[in-house]
Amino acid sequence: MNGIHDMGGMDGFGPVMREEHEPVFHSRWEARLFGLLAACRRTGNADEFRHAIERIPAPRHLNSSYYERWLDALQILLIEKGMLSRDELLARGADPPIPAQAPMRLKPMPPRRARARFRPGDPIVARNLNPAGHTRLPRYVRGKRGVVRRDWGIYAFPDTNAHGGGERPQHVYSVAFKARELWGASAASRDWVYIDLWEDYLQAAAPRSSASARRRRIAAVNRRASKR
Amino acid sequence: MNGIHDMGGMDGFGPVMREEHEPVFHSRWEARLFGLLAACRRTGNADEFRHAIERIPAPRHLNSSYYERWLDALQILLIEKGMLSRDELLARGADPPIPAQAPMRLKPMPPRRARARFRPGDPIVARNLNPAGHTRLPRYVRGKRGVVRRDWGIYAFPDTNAHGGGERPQHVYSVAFKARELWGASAASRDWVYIDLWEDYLQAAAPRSSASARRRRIAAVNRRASKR
Amino acid sequence: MSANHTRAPTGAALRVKALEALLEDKGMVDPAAIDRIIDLYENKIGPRNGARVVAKAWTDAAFRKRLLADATAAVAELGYGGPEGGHLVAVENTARVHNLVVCTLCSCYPWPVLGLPPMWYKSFAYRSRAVRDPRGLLKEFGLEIPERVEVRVWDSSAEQRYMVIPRRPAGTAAMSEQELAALVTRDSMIGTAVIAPPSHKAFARS
Amino acid sequence: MSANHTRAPTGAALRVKALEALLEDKGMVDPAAIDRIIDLYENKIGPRNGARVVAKAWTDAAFRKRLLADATAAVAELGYGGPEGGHLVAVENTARVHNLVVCTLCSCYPWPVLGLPPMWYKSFAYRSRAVRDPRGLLKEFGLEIPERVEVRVWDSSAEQRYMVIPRRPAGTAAMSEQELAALVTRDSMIGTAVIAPPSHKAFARS
Repeated sequence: MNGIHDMGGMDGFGPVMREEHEPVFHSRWEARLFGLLAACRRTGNADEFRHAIERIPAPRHLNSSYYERWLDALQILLIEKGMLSRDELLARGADPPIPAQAPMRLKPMPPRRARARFRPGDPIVARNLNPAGHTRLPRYVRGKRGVVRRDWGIYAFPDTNAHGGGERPQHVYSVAFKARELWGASAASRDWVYIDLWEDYLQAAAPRSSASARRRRIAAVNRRASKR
Repeated sequence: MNGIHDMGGMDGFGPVMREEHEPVFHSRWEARLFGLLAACRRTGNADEFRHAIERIPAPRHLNSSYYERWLDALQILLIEKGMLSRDELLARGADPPIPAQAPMRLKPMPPRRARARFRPGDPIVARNLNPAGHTRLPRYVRGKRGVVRRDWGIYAFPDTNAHGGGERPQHVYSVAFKARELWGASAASRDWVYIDLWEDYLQAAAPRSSASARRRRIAAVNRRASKR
Repeated sequence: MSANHTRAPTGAALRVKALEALLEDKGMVDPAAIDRIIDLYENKIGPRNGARVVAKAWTDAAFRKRLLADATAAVAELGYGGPEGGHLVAVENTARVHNLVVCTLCSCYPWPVLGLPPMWYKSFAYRSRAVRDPRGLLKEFGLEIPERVEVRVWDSSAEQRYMVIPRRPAGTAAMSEQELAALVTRDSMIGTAVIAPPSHKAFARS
Repeated sequence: MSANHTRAPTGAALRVKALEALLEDKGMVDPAAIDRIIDLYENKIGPRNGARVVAKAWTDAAFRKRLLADATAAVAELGYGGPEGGHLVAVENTARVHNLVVCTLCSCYPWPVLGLPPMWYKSFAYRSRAVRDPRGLLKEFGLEIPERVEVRVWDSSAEQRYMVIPRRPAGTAAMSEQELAALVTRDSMIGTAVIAPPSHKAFARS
């Protein structure tokens, strides 16, 4: 989902506020909650948990601290999995949120073949996927051209694993994007963003040579247009 | 700026809530504020006002109603233009927000020539611009291919006009984007989004024929890759 | 649930009161001018204006043509104009195209013909979803658009303000322009509703 | 200003208490297990682990090589591992490349070597800006990256957890591994700081 959690590249959050001599936990409830979640592992996998955080309604999401979001997500999952009822939580004052969307269920998907489709050096384009459910393909790389740098091996696919659709294990690659490809000409010319992307997020791109030929064609069209 | 106001295509806000027999204003303060803003025209142009709304810190922005955002923006502008001081507002309980970023000042930009660079039917690509200031080029069309449908004539350019950079008047076009170009294969095949874009937001695209040739080349690369 | 109601309205009421008092003290606003503006939008400008435009377009082919060519000039013939109406555009629903209006970046809306927008039009939910999933959104409004019909979403990003000319329902051949205007709903001019034939008038409310 | 403090902590404290009581009643958690986990992250796991890794990499070329090839295995030699550390990756700053770690989608962080992340790492401001304007962001941290140096931002979107091996400062040739470890700051292993030479130790805090 294109939730507020997918905030790479956004403005409007002001400066980064730092704290000197910051404690590990800022209050005992943070520590208890952290421990609670680690000790109570029956609430689902990490993808389900992340997706529950994503489904906190955006206004509440932005007005919650990190551990408040954990608290909301844990309650969402406990209710949805039938381990605690909303009424029980309300009765005790635990204030469970109403998620912005219900959990999506997927039929188990076939596994990807184990053979890597891409190799280091391959030019790729991140697909323009906008799934309704969980994904680890952020908006800021979609449709953008990058280069595969490393093959990290085979991992469960978050887009299915968060929705009962199975692990659909597949290769994850370290993919490098030029900052200018992501953000346009105002970005620093030397900078890169490296991000880890599952094979299903990628498609092969035409090799560089033909891309630059395309750019030359577009430049020619632009020159013609500006002569009008 | 890539603010939270630029929400086209996002998830996480839940269902659309409607109200039967909705009044024009839900309370007198909304009416007073609406009238106040219309009657007090010395606070700047519409682009400055919109940008002030965008600069409300994102968490506060999402937890404010429509007219609360107007109230915040009006106070931001009154303070920044030296018409009222923050202290005066605080003393009266008007609770002015601290903007997420200071107003940006641009040097006056040269006007664009009046001649239209594009014509109806021209294929274009919306530029991948990520300006720090105000823009009316939403994220969801950046880098996407569309077609110019109509030339609406010449208008002031928001990206300069919001920042004291002058009107830099230029053509605005109605540009049509296929839903699938914007959102990928999961979008309905017949649907389009029409959006009005200033000339500075657009660049000429290579004609369709060469784009489909490019797609064929990419498909060939994909086929070769999948044979590995 | 709605983000529009999370902050106590009394807080905002006090803040506006404080601000108005300060601006009045400095002579920057005239309370009487505020009263006049409120009266205008509460009592004079609203979707009935647009309904009259639509009914005239249905019954007067020459007007319809002028409306589609230059809506600002055409609605001025009926006496409509003013803020947010300087560059009106009328888009027509047909058997093949359904139009839907949104403003993803703020809440632009054609005030002179539709009045001030309803809360839902200004809501984050509507603004975020209309451009990406218009069909899913319209289903929530009770409107299923057949697959063969093109959905055309208009994102009001510049000065153009859009109004939809809905399709004239069947069984209205004998009706007067005034009777027709009574059928036209606000939502049908935004594109989140169609107009039911008069026998099903109960469904055409709001 | 910070969004992290807008809701009253007492509210959250009550909510957590209620939740813990409910889960205990149902036998779903063991309070003693919670105590043990808290103790682990408050007292045993933290950036001193990472500092030891860095100091060893600076002084032991074979270890540095193993660390860059497979950081999970290399830090296990020092006894480090556990949750969020199954797929560690060490990236090395050089004269030509400055690395910066972020997780834009949540707040992934290499717990076994750096402990739990600081608030700012989890803040919306850091997550949103690191990928788009790393140089502007680093300036706010007091770090100006020369134009000729490549900034390489690592967005932790999958299972890989990144730690930065900062550059060893000048004037440290005579220092022991333990002395070197004392120079290494948490922020230098995220990439928001560099390590000042020992004479400027005052600047190397936090």
